[in-house]
Amino acid sequence: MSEPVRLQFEDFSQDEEISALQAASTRMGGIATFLGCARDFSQGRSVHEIGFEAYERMALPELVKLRDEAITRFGLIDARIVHRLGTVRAGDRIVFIATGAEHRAPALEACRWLIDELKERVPIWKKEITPEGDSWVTPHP
Amino acid sequence: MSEPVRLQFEDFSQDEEISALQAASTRMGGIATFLGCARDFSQGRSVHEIGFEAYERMALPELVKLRDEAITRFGLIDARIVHRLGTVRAGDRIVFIATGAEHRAPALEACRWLIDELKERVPIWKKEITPEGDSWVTPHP
Amino acid sequence: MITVLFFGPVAERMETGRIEVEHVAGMRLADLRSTLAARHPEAFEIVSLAAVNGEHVRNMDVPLGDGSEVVFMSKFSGG
Amino acid sequence: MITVLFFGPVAERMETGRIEVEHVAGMRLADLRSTLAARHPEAFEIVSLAAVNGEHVRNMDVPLGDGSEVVFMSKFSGG
Repeated sequence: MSEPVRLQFEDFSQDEEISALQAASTRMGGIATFLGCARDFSQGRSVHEIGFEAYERMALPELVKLRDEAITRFGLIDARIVHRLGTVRAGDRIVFIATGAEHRAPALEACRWLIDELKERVPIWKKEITPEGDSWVTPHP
Repeated sequence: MSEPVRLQFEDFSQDEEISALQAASTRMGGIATFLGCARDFSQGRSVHEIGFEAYERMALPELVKLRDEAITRFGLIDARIVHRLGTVRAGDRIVFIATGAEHRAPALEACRWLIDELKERVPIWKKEITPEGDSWVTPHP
Repeated sequence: MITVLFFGPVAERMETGRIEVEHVAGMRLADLRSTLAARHPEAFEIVSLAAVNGEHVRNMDVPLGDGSEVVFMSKFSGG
Repeated sequence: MITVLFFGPVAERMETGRIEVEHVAGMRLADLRSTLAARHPEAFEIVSLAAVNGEHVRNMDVPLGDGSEVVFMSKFSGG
Protein backbone atom coordinates (compact mmCIF):
# COMPACT_ATOMS: atom_id res chain seq x y z
CA MET A 1 0.00 0.00 0.00
CA SER A 2 1.34 3.45 -0.90
CA GLU A 3 2.04 6.08 1.77
CA PRO A 4 -0.94 8.27 2.69
CA VAL A 5 1.07 11.47 2.10
CA ARG A 6 3.24 11.77 -0.99
CA LEU A 7 5.11 14.21 -3.19
CA GLN A 8 5.71 12.51 -6.52
CA PHE A 9 6.50 13.06 -10.18
CA GLU A 10 4.23 10.27 -11.46
CA ASP A 11 0.49 10.47 -11.95
CA PHE A 12 -1.82 8.50 -9.64
CA SER A 13 -5.26 6.89 -9.71
CA GLN A 14 -8.12 8.34 -7.68
CA ASP A 15 -9.78 4.94 -7.44
CA GLU A 16 -6.63 3.45 -5.92
CA GLU A 17 -6.34 6.30 -3.41
CA ILE A 18 -9.98 5.89 -2.43
CA SER A 19 -9.60 2.14 -2.05
CA ALA A 20 -6.55 2.66 0.17
CA LEU A 21 -8.53 5.19 2.23
CA GLN A 22 -11.51 2.88 2.58
CA ALA A 23 -9.26 0.05 3.71
CA ALA A 24 -8.86 1.91 7.01
CA SER A 25 -12.35 1.03 8.24
CA THR A 26 -15.76 -0.16 7.13
CA ARG A 27 -17.26 2.43 9.45
CA MET A 28 -16.41 5.08 6.86
CA GLY A 29 -19.68 6.52 5.61
CA GLY A 30 -18.48 9.70 3.88
CA ILE A 31 -15.45 10.36 1.70
CA ALA A 32 -14.74 13.82 0.32
CA THR A 33 -12.06 14.53 -2.22
CA PHE A 34 -10.54 17.54 -3.87
CA LEU A 35 -8.59 17.26 -7.09
CA GLY A 36 -6.67 20.25 -8.43
CA CYS A 37 -5.95 20.07 -12.16
CA ALA A 38 -3.81 22.09 -14.52
CA ARG A 39 -5.93 24.65 -16.36
CA ASP A 40 -5.05 25.63 -19.90
CA PHE A 41 -5.81 29.26 -19.18
CA SER A 42 -4.77 31.59 -16.38
CA GLN A 43 -5.22 35.35 -16.05
CA GLY A 44 -5.97 35.79 -19.72
CA ARG A 45 -3.09 33.70 -21.08
CA SER A 46 -3.10 30.17 -22.41
CA VAL A 47 -0.94 27.80 -20.39
CA HIS A 48 0.54 24.66 -21.97
CA GLU A 49 2.26 23.18 -18.95
CA ILE A 50 2.80 23.88 -15.28
CA GLY A 51 6.02 23.13 -13.43
CA PHE A 52 6.20 22.45 -9.69
CA GLU A 53 9.17 22.69 -7.39
CA ALA A 54 9.17 21.93 -3.67
CA TYR A 55 11.50 22.34 -0.76
CA GLU A 56 10.99 18.66 -0.03
CA ARG A 57 12.78 18.57 3.31
CA MET A 58 10.07 20.86 4.65
CA ALA A 59 7.16 20.18 2.28
CA LEU A 60 6.74 16.50 3.09
CA PRO A 61 6.80 16.88 6.91
CA GLU A 62 4.41 19.82 6.58
CA LEU A 63 1.98 17.67 4.55
CA VAL A 64 2.25 14.88 7.13
CA LYS A 65 1.54 17.40 9.90
CA LEU A 66 -1.46 18.77 7.98
CA ARG A 67 -2.92 15.28 7.66
CA ASP A 68 -2.42 14.57 11.37
CA GLU A 69 -4.00 17.91 12.31
CA ALA A 70 -6.99 17.28 10.05
CA ILE A 71 -7.57 13.80 11.49
CA THR A 72 -7.56 15.15 15.04
CA ARG A 73 -9.44 18.38 14.37
CA PHE A 74 -12.30 16.85 12.37
CA GLY A 75 -12.31 13.35 13.88
CA LEU A 76 -11.50 11.69 10.57
CA ILE A 77 -10.97 7.96 10.21
CA ASP A 78 -8.27 8.56 7.62
CA ALA A 79 -6.96 11.09 5.08
CA ARG A 80 -4.59 11.07 2.10
CA ILE A 81 -2.70 13.85 0.32
CA VAL A 82 -0.78 13.52 -2.94
CA HIS A 83 0.96 16.45 -4.68
CA ARG A 84 2.83 16.13 -7.94
CA LEU A 85 6.18 17.70 -8.74
CA GLY A 86 7.84 18.33 -12.09
CA THR A 87 5.93 19.29 -15.20
CA VAL A 88 2.26 18.58 -15.83
CA ARG A 89 0.18 19.39 -18.88
CA ALA A 90 -3.22 21.07 -19.21
CA GLY A 91 -5.87 18.78 -17.72
CA ASP A 92 -3.39 16.74 -15.66
CA ARG A 93 -3.83 16.04 -11.95
CA ILE A 94 -1.76 18.23 -9.61
CA VAL A 95 -3.00 17.72 -6.08
CA PHE A 96 -5.39 15.24 -4.53
CA ILE A 97 -6.89 15.22 -1.07
CA ALA A 98 -9.20 12.55 0.28
CA THR A 99 -10.84 12.55 3.71
CA GLY A 100 -12.91 9.78 5.24
CA ALA A 101 -15.18 9.98 8.28
CA GLU A 102 -18.18 8.16 9.69
CA HIS A 103 -20.47 10.94 8.45
CA ARG A 104 -20.36 13.41 5.62
CA ALA A 105 -19.95 16.76 7.40
CA PRO A 106 -16.48 16.22 8.91
CA ALA A 107 -15.20 14.64 5.68
CA LEU A 108 -16.38 17.62 3.60
CA GLU A 109 -15.14 20.22 6.07
CA ALA A 110 -11.73 18.59 6.50
CA CYS A 111 -11.23 18.36 2.74
CA ARG A 112 -11.89 22.08 2.36
CA TRP A 113 -9.63 22.91 5.30
CA LEU A 114 -6.78 20.75 3.97
CA ILE A 115 -6.61 22.30 0.51
CA ASP A 116 -6.81 25.82 1.96
CA GLU A 117 -4.05 25.10 4.51
CA LEU A 118 -1.89 23.27 1.97
CA LYS A 119 -1.79 26.35 -0.23
CA GLU A 120 -0.76 28.51 2.73
CA ARG A 121 1.67 26.24 4.49
CA VAL A 122 3.46 23.90 2.12
CA PRO A 123 6.63 25.13 0.36
CA ILE A 124 5.77 24.34 -3.25
CA TRP A 125 6.04 26.79 -6.14
CA LYS A 126 4.30 26.80 -9.51
CA LYS A 127 5.60 27.97 -12.88
CA GLU A 128 3.27 28.56 -15.80
CA ILE A 129 4.70 27.59 -19.16
CA THR A 130 3.02 29.60 -21.92
CA PRO A 131 3.71 30.15 -25.61
CA GLU A 132 5.16 33.57 -24.61
CA GLY A 133 7.58 32.05 -22.09
CA ASP A 134 7.68 30.72 -18.54
CA SER A 135 6.72 32.60 -15.43
CA TRP A 136 6.65 31.71 -11.77
CA VAL A 137 3.37 32.42 -10.03
CA THR A 138 4.15 34.94 -7.30
CA PRO A 139 1.29 35.79 -4.96
CA HIS A 140 1.85 39.18 -3.31
CA PRO A 141 4.55 38.66 -0.67
CA MET B 1 -20.18 8.60 -22.51
CA SER B 2 -22.55 7.84 -19.62
CA GLU B 3 -25.25 10.29 -18.55
CA PRO B 4 -24.14 12.86 -15.96
CA VAL B 5 -27.07 11.99 -13.67
CA ARG B 6 -27.93 8.36 -13.04
CA LEU B 7 -29.85 6.01 -10.76
CA GLN B 8 -28.39 2.55 -11.23
CA PHE B 9 -28.05 -0.90 -9.70
CA GLU B 10 -24.46 -1.42 -10.90
CA ASP B 11 -21.33 -0.08 -9.26
CA PHE B 12 -19.31 2.63 -11.02
CA SER B 13 -15.73 3.88 -11.21
CA GLN B 14 -14.76 7.23 -9.71
CA ASP B 15 -11.90 7.60 -12.18
CA GLU B 16 -14.32 7.20 -15.10
CA GLU B 17 -16.73 9.72 -13.62
CA ILE B 18 -13.90 12.21 -13.08
CA SER B 19 -12.61 11.69 -16.62
CA ALA B 20 -16.08 12.30 -17.99
CA LEU B 21 -16.35 15.46 -15.88
CA GLN B 22 -12.97 16.74 -17.00
CA ALA B 23 -13.88 16.16 -20.63
CA ALA B 24 -16.20 19.17 -20.34
CA SER B 25 -13.36 21.69 -20.34
CA THR B 26 -9.62 22.09 -19.83
CA ARG B 27 -10.39 25.27 -17.89
CA MET B 28 -11.45 23.10 -14.95
CA GLY B 29 -8.99 23.77 -12.14
CA GLY B 30 -10.87 22.30 -9.17
CA ILE B 31 -12.91 19.12 -8.83
CA ALA B 32 -14.63 18.22 -5.58
CA THR B 33 -16.28 14.88 -4.96
CA PHE B 34 -18.35 13.28 -2.27
CA LEU B 35 -18.72 9.53 -2.02
CA GLY B 36 -21.21 8.02 0.39
CA CYS B 37 -20.44 4.42 1.37
CA ALA B 38 -22.32 1.73 3.24
CA ARG B 39 -21.13 1.59 6.83
CA ASP B 40 -21.11 -1.72 8.67
CA PHE B 41 -22.39 -0.07 11.81
CA SER B 42 -25.30 2.27 12.47
CA GLN B 43 -26.77 3.42 15.76
CA GLY B 44 -25.10 0.67 17.71
CA ARG B 45 -26.04 -2.23 15.43
CA SER B 46 -23.92 -3.97 12.84
CA VAL B 47 -25.28 -3.66 9.32
CA HIS B 48 -24.49 -6.26 6.65
CA GLU B 49 -26.26 -4.72 3.71
CA ILE B 50 -28.28 -1.66 2.80
CA GLY B 51 -31.18 -1.69 0.38
CA PHE B 52 -32.31 1.34 -1.61
CA GLU B 53 -35.63 1.99 -3.25
CA ALA B 54 -36.54 5.09 -5.27
CA TYR B 55 -39.65 6.61 -6.77
CA GLU B 56 -37.77 6.81 -10.05
CA ARG B 57 -40.33 8.86 -11.94
CA MET B 58 -39.64 11.68 -9.51
CA ALA B 59 -36.13 10.88 -8.26
CA LEU B 60 -34.37 11.12 -11.60
CA PRO B 61 -35.91 14.45 -12.67
CA GLU B 62 -35.19 15.81 -9.17
CA LEU B 63 -31.52 14.81 -9.49
CA VAL B 64 -31.33 16.41 -12.94
CA LYS B 65 -32.89 19.59 -11.51
CA LEU B 66 -30.40 19.58 -8.61
CA ARG B 67 -27.47 19.35 -11.02
CA ASP B 68 -28.82 22.22 -13.14
CA GLU B 69 -29.40 24.35 -10.05
CA ALA B 70 -25.87 23.69 -8.74
CA ILE B 71 -24.29 24.56 -12.09
CA THR B 72 -26.14 27.89 -12.21
CA ARG B 73 -25.88 28.76 -8.53
CA PHE B 74 -22.14 28.07 -8.16
CA GLY B 75 -21.00 28.77 -11.73
CA LEU B 76 -19.79 25.23 -12.25
CA ILE B 77 -18.36 23.99 -15.53
CA ASP B 78 -19.97 20.59 -14.99
CA ALA B 79 -21.34 18.23 -12.33
CA ARG B 80 -22.25 14.55 -12.08
CA ILE B 81 -24.48 12.63 -9.67
CA VAL B 82 -24.79 8.83 -9.43
CA HIS B 83 -26.97 7.05 -6.85
CA ARG B 84 -27.24 3.30 -6.59
CA LEU B 85 -30.43 1.33 -6.09
CA GLY B 86 -30.92 -2.23 -4.90
CA THR B 87 -28.75 -3.88 -2.29
CA VAL B 88 -25.21 -2.84 -1.42
CA ARG B 89 -22.83 -4.38 1.10
CA ALA B 90 -20.72 -2.78 3.82
CA GLY B 91 -17.99 -0.67 2.20
CA ASP B 92 -19.79 -0.40 -1.15
CA ARG B 93 -20.37 2.90 -2.94
CA ILE B 94 -23.88 4.35 -2.58
CA VAL B 95 -23.84 7.90 -3.89
CA PHE B 96 -21.27 9.91 -5.79
CA ILE B 97 -21.22 13.61 -6.54
CA ALA B 98 -18.55 15.38 -8.56
CA THR B 99 -18.39 19.11 -9.25
CA GLY B 100 -15.92 20.91 -11.48
CA ALA B 101 -15.21 24.63 -11.64
CA GLU B 102 -12.39 26.93 -12.69
CA HIS B 103 -11.40 27.41 -9.07
CA ARG B 104 -11.68 25.35 -5.93
CA ALA B 105 -14.16 27.31 -3.81
CA PRO B 106 -17.25 26.90 -6.02
CA ALA B 107 -16.47 23.23 -6.65
CA LEU B 108 -16.17 22.49 -2.91
CA GLU B 109 -19.24 24.53 -1.97
CA ALA B 110 -21.41 23.03 -4.71
CA CYS B 111 -20.42 19.50 -3.72
CA ARG B 112 -21.48 20.12 -0.14
CA TRP B 113 -24.72 21.77 -1.25
CA LEU B 114 -25.59 18.91 -3.62
CA ILE B 115 -25.28 16.12 -1.07
CA ASP B 116 -27.24 18.09 1.52
CA GLU B 117 -30.03 18.89 -0.96
CA LEU B 118 -30.07 15.36 -2.38
CA LYS B 119 -30.84 13.96 1.06
CA GLU B 120 -33.69 16.43 1.52
CA ARG B 121 -35.22 16.43 -1.92
CA VAL B 122 -34.80 13.11 -3.71
CA PRO B 123 -37.35 10.34 -3.08
CA ILE B 124 -35.05 7.46 -2.16
CA TRP B 125 -35.41 5.26 0.92
CA LYS B 126 -32.85 3.16 2.74
CA LYS B 127 -33.30 -0.18 4.51
CA GLU B 128 -30.65 -1.50 6.89
CA ILE B 129 -30.24 -5.26 6.76
CA THR B 130 -28.84 -6.51 10.07
CA PRO B 131 -28.42 -9.94 11.66
CA GLU B 132 -31.52 -9.12 13.76
CA GLY B 133 -33.64 -8.33 10.70
CA ASP B 134 -34.34 -5.53 8.25
CA SER B 135 -35.50 -2.06 9.09
CA TRP B 136 -36.28 0.99 7.01
CA VAL B 137 -34.53 4.13 8.12
CA THR B 138 -37.26 6.59 9.06
CA PRO B 139 -36.11 10.11 9.89
CA HIS B 140 -38.73 11.86 12.05
CA PRO B 141 -41.61 12.77 9.72
CA MET C 1 -59.03 4.84 -11.52
CA ILE C 2 -56.32 6.43 -9.43
CA THR C 3 -53.06 4.56 -8.94
CA VAL C 4 -51.58 5.02 -5.48
CA LEU C 5 -47.92 4.03 -5.00
CA PHE C 6 -45.98 3.39 -1.80
CA PHE C 7 -42.24 3.02 -1.28
CA GLY C 8 -39.86 1.93 1.43
CA PRO C 9 -41.22 2.10 4.98
CA VAL C 10 -44.72 3.14 3.86
CA ALA C 11 -44.92 0.21 1.42
CA GLU C 12 -43.80 -2.11 4.19
CA ARG C 13 -46.56 -0.90 6.53
CA MET C 14 -49.14 -0.96 3.71
CA GLU C 15 -47.92 -4.45 2.81
CA THR C 16 -48.06 -3.38 -0.84
CA GLY C 17 -46.38 -0.93 -3.19
CA ARG C 18 -49.46 -0.17 -5.24
CA ILE C 19 -53.24 0.05 -4.95
CA GLU C 20 -55.96 1.20 -7.31
CA VAL C 21 -58.72 3.49 -6.04
CA GLU C 22 -61.96 4.29 -7.84
CA HIS C 23 -61.99 7.87 -9.12
CA VAL C 24 -64.89 9.99 -7.86
CA ALA C 25 -65.83 13.33 -9.47
CA GLY C 26 -64.55 16.29 -7.42
CA MET C 27 -62.14 14.11 -5.45
CA ARG C 28 -59.31 16.02 -3.79
CA LEU C 29 -55.93 14.77 -2.62
CA ALA C 30 -57.02 15.39 0.98
CA ASP C 31 -60.03 13.10 0.50
CA LEU C 32 -57.90 10.25 -0.79
CA ARG C 33 -55.45 10.71 2.02
CA SER C 34 -58.05 10.67 4.78
CA THR C 35 -59.80 7.61 3.35
CA LEU C 36 -56.53 5.66 3.18
CA ALA C 37 -55.19 7.00 6.50
CA ALA C 38 -58.37 5.81 8.26
CA ARG C 39 -57.83 2.30 6.90
CA HIS C 40 -54.03 2.22 7.38
CA PRO C 41 -53.17 4.50 10.29
CA GLU C 42 -49.83 2.73 11.01
CA ALA C 43 -48.64 3.48 7.42
CA PHE C 44 -49.92 7.03 7.29
CA GLU C 45 -48.44 8.06 10.62
CA ILE C 46 -45.05 8.24 8.84
CA VAL C 47 -46.35 9.88 5.65
CA SER C 48 -45.07 13.43 5.37
CA LEU C 49 -45.08 14.16 1.65
CA ALA C 50 -47.31 13.57 -1.33
CA ALA C 51 -46.76 13.66 -5.08
CA VAL C 52 -49.26 13.70 -7.92
CA ASN C 53 -48.09 12.60 -11.39
CA GLY C 54 -44.44 12.85 -10.36
CA GLU C 55 -44.64 16.33 -8.83
CA HIS C 56 -44.46 17.29 -5.16
CA VAL C 57 -47.81 18.59 -3.96
CA ARG C 58 -48.04 20.70 -0.83
CA ASN C 59 -51.64 21.90 -1.30
CA MET C 60 -53.80 18.97 -0.22
CA ASP C 61 -56.86 20.64 -1.77
CA VAL C 62 -55.78 19.91 -5.35
CA PRO C 63 -58.41 17.98 -7.29
CA LEU C 64 -57.36 14.57 -8.62
CA GLY C 65 -58.06 13.81 -12.27
CA ASP C 66 -59.03 10.32 -13.36
CA GLY C 67 -55.89 8.28 -14.15
CA SER C 68 -53.68 10.24 -11.72
CA GLU C 69 -50.67 8.61 -10.08
CA VAL C 70 -50.49 9.54 -6.41
CA VAL C 71 -47.65 8.72 -4.01
CA PHE C 72 -47.75 9.10 -0.22
CA MET C 73 -44.18 9.21 1.03
CA SER C 74 -42.28 9.14 4.30
CA LYS C 75 -39.26 11.37 4.76
CA PHE C 76 -36.46 10.47 2.33
CA SER C 77 -33.39 8.61 3.52
CA GLY C 78 -31.25 8.32 0.40
CA GLY C 79 -27.65 9.39 -0.01
CA MET D 1 29.79 26.98 6.07
CA ILE D 2 26.11 27.80 5.77
CA THR D 3 24.13 26.37 2.86
CA VAL D 4 21.53 28.75 1.49
CA LEU D 5 18.84 27.28 -0.78
CA PHE D 6 16.45 29.03 -3.16
CA PHE D 7 13.41 27.67 -4.96
CA GLY D 8 11.05 28.73 -7.70
CA PRO D 9 10.87 32.47 -8.38
CA VAL D 10 13.60 33.31 -5.85
CA ALA D 11 15.98 30.77 -7.44
CA GLU D 12 15.20 32.24 -10.84
CA ARG D 13 16.07 35.76 -9.71
CA MET D 14 19.17 34.51 -7.85
CA GLU D 15 20.13 32.57 -10.98
CA THR D 16 20.99 29.65 -8.69
CA GLY D 17 19.29 27.26 -6.29
CA ARG D 18 22.15 27.07 -3.81
CA ILE D 19 25.03 29.11 -2.45
CA GLU D 20 27.51 28.52 0.35
CA VAL D 21 28.25 31.32 2.81
CA GLU D 22 31.13 31.43 5.28
CA HIS D 23 29.93 30.96 8.85
CA VAL D 24 30.88 33.80 11.22
CA ALA D 25 30.66 33.43 15.02
CA GLY D 26 27.53 35.12 16.42
CA MET D 27 25.91 35.30 12.99
CA ARG D 28 22.13 35.75 13.08
CA LEU D 29 19.54 34.97 10.40
CA ALA D 30 18.93 38.73 10.01
CA ASP D 31 22.62 39.31 9.23
CA LEU D 32 22.62 36.68 6.50
CA ARG D 33 19.46 38.07 5.05
CA SER D 34 20.67 41.66 4.90
CA THR D 35 24.00 40.69 3.35
CA LEU D 36 22.27 38.68 0.63
CA ALA D 37 19.46 41.18 0.12
CA ALA D 38 21.98 43.97 -0.47
CA ARG D 39 23.63 41.93 -3.21
CA HIS D 40 20.41 40.52 -4.74
CA PRO D 41 17.65 43.06 -4.10
CA GLU D 42 15.50 41.82 -7.04
CA ALA D 43 15.43 38.30 -5.52
CA PHE D 44 14.86 39.40 -1.94
CA GLU D 45 12.02 41.77 -2.77
CA ILE D 46 9.81 38.69 -3.15
CA VAL D 47 11.19 36.82 -0.10
CA SER D 48 8.59 36.62 2.63
CA LEU D 49 9.54 33.51 4.62
CA ALA D 50 12.65 31.86 5.94
CA ALA D 51 13.46 28.37 7.19
CA VAL D 52 16.45 27.06 9.10
CA ASN D 53 17.19 23.34 9.00
CA GLY D 54 13.77 22.59 7.60
CA GLU D 55 11.76 24.63 10.13
CA HIS D 56 9.89 27.90 9.58
CA VAL D 57 11.62 30.71 11.43
CA ARG D 58 9.75 33.90 12.23
CA ASN D 59 12.27 35.41 14.64
CA MET D 60 15.04 36.82 12.44
CA ASP D 61 17.30 37.19 15.50
CA VAL D 62 17.98 33.44 15.80
CA PRO D 63 21.70 32.65 15.72
CA LEU D 64 22.86 30.40 12.87
CA GLY D 65 25.02 27.42 13.78
CA ASP D 66 27.85 26.35 11.48
CA GLY D 67 26.51 23.85 8.93
CA SER D 68 22.98 25.25 8.98
CA GLU D 69 20.69 24.97 5.95
CA VAL D 70 18.85 28.24 5.38
CA VAL D 71 16.10 28.85 2.83
CA PHE D 72 14.69 32.24 1.83
CA MET D 73 11.32 31.67 0.24
CA SER D 74 8.68 33.62 -1.66
CA LYS D 75 5.01 33.01 -0.93
CA PHE D 76 3.98 29.45 -1.77
CA SER D 77 1.95 28.73 -4.87
CA GLY D 78 1.40 24.97 -4.75
CA GLY D 79 -1.88 23.13 -4.88
